[in-house]
Amino acid sequence: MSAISSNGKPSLKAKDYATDQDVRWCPGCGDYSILKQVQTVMAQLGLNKDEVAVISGIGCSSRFPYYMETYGMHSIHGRAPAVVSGLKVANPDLSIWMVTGDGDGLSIGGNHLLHILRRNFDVNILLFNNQIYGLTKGQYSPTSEQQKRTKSTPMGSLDYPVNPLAFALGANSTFVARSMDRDPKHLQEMLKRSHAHKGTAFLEIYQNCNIFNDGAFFPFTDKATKKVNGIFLEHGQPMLFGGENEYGIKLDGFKPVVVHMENDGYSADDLWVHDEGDIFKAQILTRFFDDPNNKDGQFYPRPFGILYQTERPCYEDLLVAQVQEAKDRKGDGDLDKLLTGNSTWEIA
Amino acid sequence: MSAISSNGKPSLKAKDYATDQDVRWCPGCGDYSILKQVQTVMAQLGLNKDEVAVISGIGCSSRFPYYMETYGMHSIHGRAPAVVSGLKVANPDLSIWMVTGDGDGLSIGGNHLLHILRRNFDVNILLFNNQIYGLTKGQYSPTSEQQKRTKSTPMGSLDYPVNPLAFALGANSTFVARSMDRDPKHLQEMLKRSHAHKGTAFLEIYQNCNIFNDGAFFPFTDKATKKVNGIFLEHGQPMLFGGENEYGIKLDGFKPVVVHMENDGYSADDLWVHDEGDIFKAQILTRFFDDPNNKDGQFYPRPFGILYQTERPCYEDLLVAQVQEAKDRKGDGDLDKLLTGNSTWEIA
Amino acid sequence: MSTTAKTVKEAVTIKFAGDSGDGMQLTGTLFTDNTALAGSDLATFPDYPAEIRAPAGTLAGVSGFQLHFGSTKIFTPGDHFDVLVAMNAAALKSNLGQIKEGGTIIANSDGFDKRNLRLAKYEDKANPIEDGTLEGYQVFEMSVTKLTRECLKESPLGVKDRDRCKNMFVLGFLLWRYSRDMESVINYLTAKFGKKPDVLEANIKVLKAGYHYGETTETFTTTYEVKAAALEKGTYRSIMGNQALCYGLITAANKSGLDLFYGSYPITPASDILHTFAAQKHFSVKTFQAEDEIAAMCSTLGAAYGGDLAVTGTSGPGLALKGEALGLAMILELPMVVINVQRGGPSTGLPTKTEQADLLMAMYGRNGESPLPVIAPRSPSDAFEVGYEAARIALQHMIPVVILSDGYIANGAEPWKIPKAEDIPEIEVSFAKARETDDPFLPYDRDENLVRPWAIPGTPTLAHRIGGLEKEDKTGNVSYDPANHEYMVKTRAARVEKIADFIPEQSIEMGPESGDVLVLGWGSTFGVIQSIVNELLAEGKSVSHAHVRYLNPFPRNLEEVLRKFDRIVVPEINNGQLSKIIRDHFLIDVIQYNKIQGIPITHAELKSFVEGVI
Amino acid sequence: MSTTAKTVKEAVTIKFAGDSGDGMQLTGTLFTDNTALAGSDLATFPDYPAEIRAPAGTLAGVSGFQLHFGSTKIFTPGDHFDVLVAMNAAALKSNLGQIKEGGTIIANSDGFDKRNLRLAKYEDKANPIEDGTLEGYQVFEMSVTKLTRECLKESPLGVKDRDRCKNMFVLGFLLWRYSRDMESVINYLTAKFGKKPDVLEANIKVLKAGYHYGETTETFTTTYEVKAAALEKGTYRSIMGNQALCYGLITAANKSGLDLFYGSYPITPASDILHTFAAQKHFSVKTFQAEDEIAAMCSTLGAAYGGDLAVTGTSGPGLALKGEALGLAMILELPMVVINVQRGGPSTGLPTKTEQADLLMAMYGRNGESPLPVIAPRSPSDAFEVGYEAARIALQHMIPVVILSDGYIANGAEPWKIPKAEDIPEIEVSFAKARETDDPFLPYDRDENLVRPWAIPGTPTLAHRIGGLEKEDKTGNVSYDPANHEYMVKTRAARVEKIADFIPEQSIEMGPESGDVLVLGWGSTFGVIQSIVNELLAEGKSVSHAHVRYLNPFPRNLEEVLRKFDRIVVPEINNGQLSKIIRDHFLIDVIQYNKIQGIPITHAELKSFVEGVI
Ligand SMILES: Cc1ncc(C[n+]2csc(CCOP(=O)(O)OP(=O)(O)O)c2C)c(N)n1
Ligand SMILES: Cc1ncc(C[n+]2csc(CCOP(=O)(O)OP(=O)(O)O)c2C)c(N)n1
Ligand code: SF4
Ligand code: SF4
Ligand SMILES: [Mg+2]
Ligand SMILES: [Mg+2]
Repeated sequence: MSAISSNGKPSLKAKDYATDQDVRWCPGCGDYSILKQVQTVMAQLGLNKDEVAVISGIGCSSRFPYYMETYGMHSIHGRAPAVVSGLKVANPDLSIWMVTGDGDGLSIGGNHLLHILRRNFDVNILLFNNQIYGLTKGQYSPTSEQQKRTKSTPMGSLDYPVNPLAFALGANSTFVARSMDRDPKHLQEMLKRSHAHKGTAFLEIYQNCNIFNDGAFFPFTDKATKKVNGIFLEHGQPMLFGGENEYGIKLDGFKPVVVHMENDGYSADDLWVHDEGDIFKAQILTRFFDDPNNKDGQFYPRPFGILYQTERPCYEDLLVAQVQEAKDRKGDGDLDKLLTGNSTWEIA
Repeated sequence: MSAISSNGKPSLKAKDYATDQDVRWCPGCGDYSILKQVQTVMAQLGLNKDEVAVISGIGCSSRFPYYMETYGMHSIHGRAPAVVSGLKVANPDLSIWMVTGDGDGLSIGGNHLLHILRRNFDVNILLFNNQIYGLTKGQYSPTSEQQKRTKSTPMGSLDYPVNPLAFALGANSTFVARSMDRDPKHLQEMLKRSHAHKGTAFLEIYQNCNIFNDGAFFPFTDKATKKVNGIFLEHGQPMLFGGENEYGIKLDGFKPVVVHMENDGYSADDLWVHDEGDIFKAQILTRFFDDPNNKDGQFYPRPFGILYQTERPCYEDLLVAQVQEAKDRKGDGDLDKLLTGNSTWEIA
Repeated sequence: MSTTAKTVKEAVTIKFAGDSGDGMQLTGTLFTDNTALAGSDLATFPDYPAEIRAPAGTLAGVSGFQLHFGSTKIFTPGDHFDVLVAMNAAALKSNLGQIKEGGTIIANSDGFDKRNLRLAKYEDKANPIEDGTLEGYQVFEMSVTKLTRECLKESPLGVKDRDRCKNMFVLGFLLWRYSRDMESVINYLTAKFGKKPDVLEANIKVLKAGYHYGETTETFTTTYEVKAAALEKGTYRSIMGNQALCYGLITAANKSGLDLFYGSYPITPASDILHTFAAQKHFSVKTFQAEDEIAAMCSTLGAAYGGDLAVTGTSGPGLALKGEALGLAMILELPMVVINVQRGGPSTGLPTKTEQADLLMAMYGRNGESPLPVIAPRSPSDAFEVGYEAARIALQHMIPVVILSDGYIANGAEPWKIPKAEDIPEIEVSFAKARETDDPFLPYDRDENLVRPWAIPGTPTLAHRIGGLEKEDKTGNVSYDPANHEYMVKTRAARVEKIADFIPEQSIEMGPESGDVLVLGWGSTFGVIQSIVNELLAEGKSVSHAHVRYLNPFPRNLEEVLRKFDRIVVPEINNGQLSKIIRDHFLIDVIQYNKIQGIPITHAELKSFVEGVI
Repeated sequence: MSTTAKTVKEAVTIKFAGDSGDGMQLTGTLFTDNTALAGSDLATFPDYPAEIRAPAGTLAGVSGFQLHFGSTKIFTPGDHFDVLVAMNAAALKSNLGQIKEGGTIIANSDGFDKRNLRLAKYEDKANPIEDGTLEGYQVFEMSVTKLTRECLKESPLGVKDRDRCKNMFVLGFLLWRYSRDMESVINYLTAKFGKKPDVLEANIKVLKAGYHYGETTETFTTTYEVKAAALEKGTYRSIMGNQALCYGLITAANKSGLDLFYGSYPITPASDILHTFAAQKHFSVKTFQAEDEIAAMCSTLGAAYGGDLAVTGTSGPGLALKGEALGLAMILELPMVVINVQRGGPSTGLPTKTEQADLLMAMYGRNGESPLPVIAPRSPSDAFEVGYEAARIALQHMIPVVILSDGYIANGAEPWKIPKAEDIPEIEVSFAKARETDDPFLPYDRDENLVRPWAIPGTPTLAHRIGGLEKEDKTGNVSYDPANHEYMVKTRAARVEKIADFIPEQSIEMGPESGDVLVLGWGSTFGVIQSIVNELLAEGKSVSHAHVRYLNPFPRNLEEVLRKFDRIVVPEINNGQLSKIIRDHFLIDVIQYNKIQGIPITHAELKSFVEGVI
């Protein structure tokens, strides 16, 4: 990706990545912030608009490509991962950003998500999780909490929710992270890390749907409460949180325990040190709010940042190598040879 | 389920669960053994044939219902979980056994599997994993090892495989177990445990496809090697394996370590004690053969048995309760009231 | 008492248009209810913006509600408006084209400030109210926002809440203008805001303010009255298409003594069916929001196997996804109902617009020879009968039945003469019973109507297996026998044909039994065809109207009916799909009238087309 | 030198039948190659058991290979056999019905022991060879197994491996019987077993034993000869349908300078297409085994967007699943090829059997107005041209093209005159180029053929967005404008119609240009129609044959061609699908001949039907 845009002009600004189309999200929708951060980050990274493709499914979130002055496709519901797979095979040099929602990606599209994650195509997946179906006007989604009352569940939803990051780990994802619409700095950071990751980067973004599920993530975005409700993970750093890092998390065996540093008399050395490379500890992080063993409803902060990351070859690279290997072995395909085959006869 | 069959005859024998249809699997196929164990277990449990439904998708494995003298449906590829969901809602008292394959369940059917697991319908899912597409004559499957040469991958497969049990845990499954066709006793035990579990029981069964993938599980079934290559988990028991339990597994923090009890001078008390209720240790078990951190290729035995189990309300029970609640609140539906609604007018 | 003159009108069309936030849908609905109480016949049509909440004040954000009412029979929501209520500039701009010459415009002048004009894309913010754009129309400007604030200045409510009341001002004014009383509205408000006295009081206050504004302001010299229509005696209500469909199906479940299972995945414009069913659990209605349409279809056939009246619903893209599973349902010969509320296609197309372009997919969109019955409602209230009919056919013939509704019917509303539950016939359903004998149960042993038994899992002695592979006659065992396959394919086709013995013959809705021109329609074009044929007949033209509810199989006498006319006009909101089927079946050529604009066919355009054909 | 008499025959049909394990497919193929070398024309048809490996000796386990060869033109694999090779009782039983009167049966008596008779369900194990069942046939018993073991008693191979050679005995015998030499077979064996000298030697030994068994055994008094057919000069090979399709597409990719992407999910009978492509990576062929058909379709349109010659392939149930995504591909106006190898339906149906019942689904199986070009090969070798043709149309018109093959073509083989690569025309493809100007790129700005530019991501200055919502003409921006929608729907239909200007006119394959009866076919019925029309013409009947390759759009002159005949017979392996389309398009009635048995139409049955119509 060159830092110079195609038409030879110098590097671009965020607004250069915006199209002339009116943005059609509800005023106040969290999608606006995400759009802005993506455009900002692309400018910072100096991505060439012509070498970027934004691919989405269907949903409010999936309107995203229309607002990005890059190549893009607003495909069909849940199928973006499959479209991306074919596009990446045809065109491995593209920087592909896939945008999906909690319904698009985890309801109808769950299978394709599973398979793109394990195949590890080099793309960035942004899953806008607003815990609701926005575009269809407010039915519960696979990430909605149980008992949620929506248009389709007036007496409360019955389905136990999908845990997107636990699902991604179970699907052998090589990059699992979480951020939110209301924290531009952190979101930008995560977008950059996703881009830097070679492989499928799975980034869940908490996004407020102020029309059908307003305040779903209030505890993590509200000035007053966010500091104690969220913990921002940093590789190699002890797990501290709270306004002045007054809280910490230590591990008793496999059990995470929240401690008050001062009152309980702990020092940073006693704490769990975050390791992006540890898949088993990552599993614990994904279940801070969803641990079947946490019967007594122990409180844990919501983890933001990169829960897990590892390296694994990308599908498209392996395929390219295989095609090359075939050519090295057999030489470039010779049509006459192919059509003739091994056993022929003459009619004279 | 009464131990007396509908027509008042005394309990049934295994063969009473067999139909008059010729079994059409290849001679030597592992499916035969599984069929036999299922029939045997149903007889032992005294299941009433008329209250059992066996539902499958498409594949060699999915031919299963034709051979069971119970209710059954050979549905379409990958969709059995959805058929089961509707059937269970309509008919909650049925004992439903779902049969699927590694392609049926994890390739085309992965999404439905994810959703039935989280919804936790009370059904038993048997996934016959032969790491190949049998019925279509030998293409690699989502569980095939990378680099596998098959008809569709003459130069070796590129996809990093799905780890069925890790996937199930990521999907919030309430019961995750593994067994194999060649160990009738253990398989019967696991089938009984699956039946006993209230909720969706996910049982992966290693199954030999002697035509297209013969010997895939040889190390775990061969007399000479199975003892050291497999470990049979028992709740509350230390993790011992090997012919005379000469090996054990202990945990250094999150790292499982295989030790030789005698040579390394360990006693059972030093070992990891299996706890079916511990989801985080279960995660480690699912990755004994698939741990991204196990760079140095440390050997671990393959776990068989129940890796994880927990209790959670079943979807159909919650639904039944909700319907009842609605009736309690509003009384049984009154058509005239419904049709009339709240605002009417008279034309005289 | 007012000094204004009162004019009696036969029919009036009013369009309420404003910003999504202006509450025009509610205003329209309340005025409609009031109109119905006054005994008029009527038809309505809401048009929502495609976006959830397009930016306030923009053209994309305009929300509209159209009402056509009169003392004569009303067939459609009307092509053009006598009155346009425009709450802001965008509302005016996007509706101006449809106002009748000399029509009335009631404009909220507060919605025409610089900002609104810019958002409505009025060049250099010229105000159409002032710059002569509206010449030839009768324009009433009211400063609705200001007047509302004014009359609420003592209210304890905040500004936002106060402004929310402004639609009541307009409503009050219109009630006065059409010589109505405010009772029905006040009742509604009281029921809704009983617990919020401040809000209730404010709304009523503004409502009355609007009413009296009419009475007292000298500017308005005339009021109007539309007398009651000669409607059939009885108790009426207003009903929407999706709602009627649900009620028809719940009635069928109730009349057949079955639980109703509804497995669906949300999709516009079918989602409200899920919402409606979900609120009726006390009728033993079980709703299942599936992970996708394929799961919806499969859970539905699973529930059908389990003995429920199983129903699934979707729109075009969803039906495309259901194709494979629907083929399984067909070969399993299980009873279920598949609703497709058509929308603009192809692909994602125009989700919020109406179309009739899924007929061929419903007929042929499955692999192999896979015929299914297809029926279509013709209006919102007709959807009640069609829902019931579909269930009846499904249950009595052990077959999946496809209902083709569309966005226009789904969201449209019309008065409905409420039937008495006791007058609706029971639907006979008998599950196969446990047997004494020990010889094998034959799941595909058919009765004289080629219907196989419905044997529910759990029934003693009936254990059997079914599946998607070709099955042997009677036993249902897998069979590769060539002759058996042909027999089963022909039998499955014959099963569908057989249904023709159990449906009414095709009737002529209006006009002579034979003559020059027959206008042949299906689905939501019913209203507009009725209205033009009605007029043409009044003008002494030889034209008739037949409307096909049963699209597969056709009524036995359909060909006969068609052959009695010289020319057959088939108006469709597609590129000619029923036309294809008619030509194929009867080798009768038809004259197509196709409109593919995501909107209903208008009275004017269809009338002039048919006039051209006569 | 042998003393046996030699009879010359014009044409012979041989059926090789045995247990799946008996290697009949190989035996048949090797005899076929040898036959081809001898210059005969020929057609073959394998029929595999539905199960992977049904139990040995059972009826379900019988595997067959049918060969029809002659010195005249051969159109089909033949209805009935002159010779049946039956390796066991089951093989005899399941083929007995198709042997010609007085036909020859070569039976391996070792395959008729008690066990085999029981498995073949011969009542109380009566041996048909002895109980007179075979009266009227010429039966040759040979103890193939014993003879094979006998001649290998010195071989170092194990019993199992020795017995594997027994098919060579039969092959050798037949080569002698039809006056052939063994060279081609020996070459094959040498190439295959070169590294396993023991196996090689054993096979050759047994082959020769069989050959000499014929020469020396007195029982066999006659040998036969079939002279070379008058085939067009050239180099020939034998080719199967799936293989030919792949080669046609690889040729198109090569001639258009594009990489070929094949995204597919395995399904019978299409899987071999994936297998064939996967082995040709050195032609820049990239295969992607997707998780399901929807992913296969979507990855294919993704690759098309990315600039590859994108292809996907499946069978009926898979095409049903692809419907929604194919609709997206259609509205995106991207070039790709969608192969549907039809099999017996509906639902899972008869996976290993052939049928033509997906035509209507290919035409109409998508939501909304969503027309696509559809073309069909008529024989295994014709699939080469059709593959190339589909790619040409897709690339030159920026449109997804559907190919309808079937199981009969897919697995059938026939001689093919190998074309020279240099004689095959290039396919012009030009991606949109980077522009100097700054004004917006117009992705839906069409040329005179209504074709939009193919702008590949990565190309400077062409960044643009596409999607499934209705799009504005030229800009491709989302548009809800009513008139635009109608314009785009009509334009997409016109795009398909336009293709008719770029395909050959409909020709008459055989018979006069006008007359009493035209037999109109499509797809795999070509051979049988040719053969009966050929005979009927020889008998002086007025009958012709036209075969439709381009099913949508039809060739411009098709109607004209049809109107020149009094009666039109349409034979189809379905319930009458092309018939529907013909009636709809031309209001011309047709006489349907429908066979829906999962097997090809036979010469005899079609001939007598057409005779009845003349
Ligand atoms: C095949 C198909 N099924 C259903 C729909 C209707 N639909 C559109 S978006 C959507 C879900 C949107 O939820 P989510 O993915 O969370 O996106 P959000 O709108 O919340 O951003 C649904 C059900 C569709 N467009 N296509
Ligand atoms: C929609 C659809 N796609 C593809 C197929 C073809 N097909 C049948 S079974 C199968 C996979 C079988 O693999 P698995 O599920 O592992 O079962 P196994 O045969 O190995 O027991 C496939 C691809 C089908 N029947 N239907
Ligand atoms: S509905 Fe919710 S998610 Fe959709 S645009 Fe509006 S606020 Fe955003
Ligand atoms: S192909 Fe494999 S899995 Fe299928 S029946 Fe044969 S041995 Fe079993
Ligand atoms: Mg959402
Ligand atoms: Mg398998």
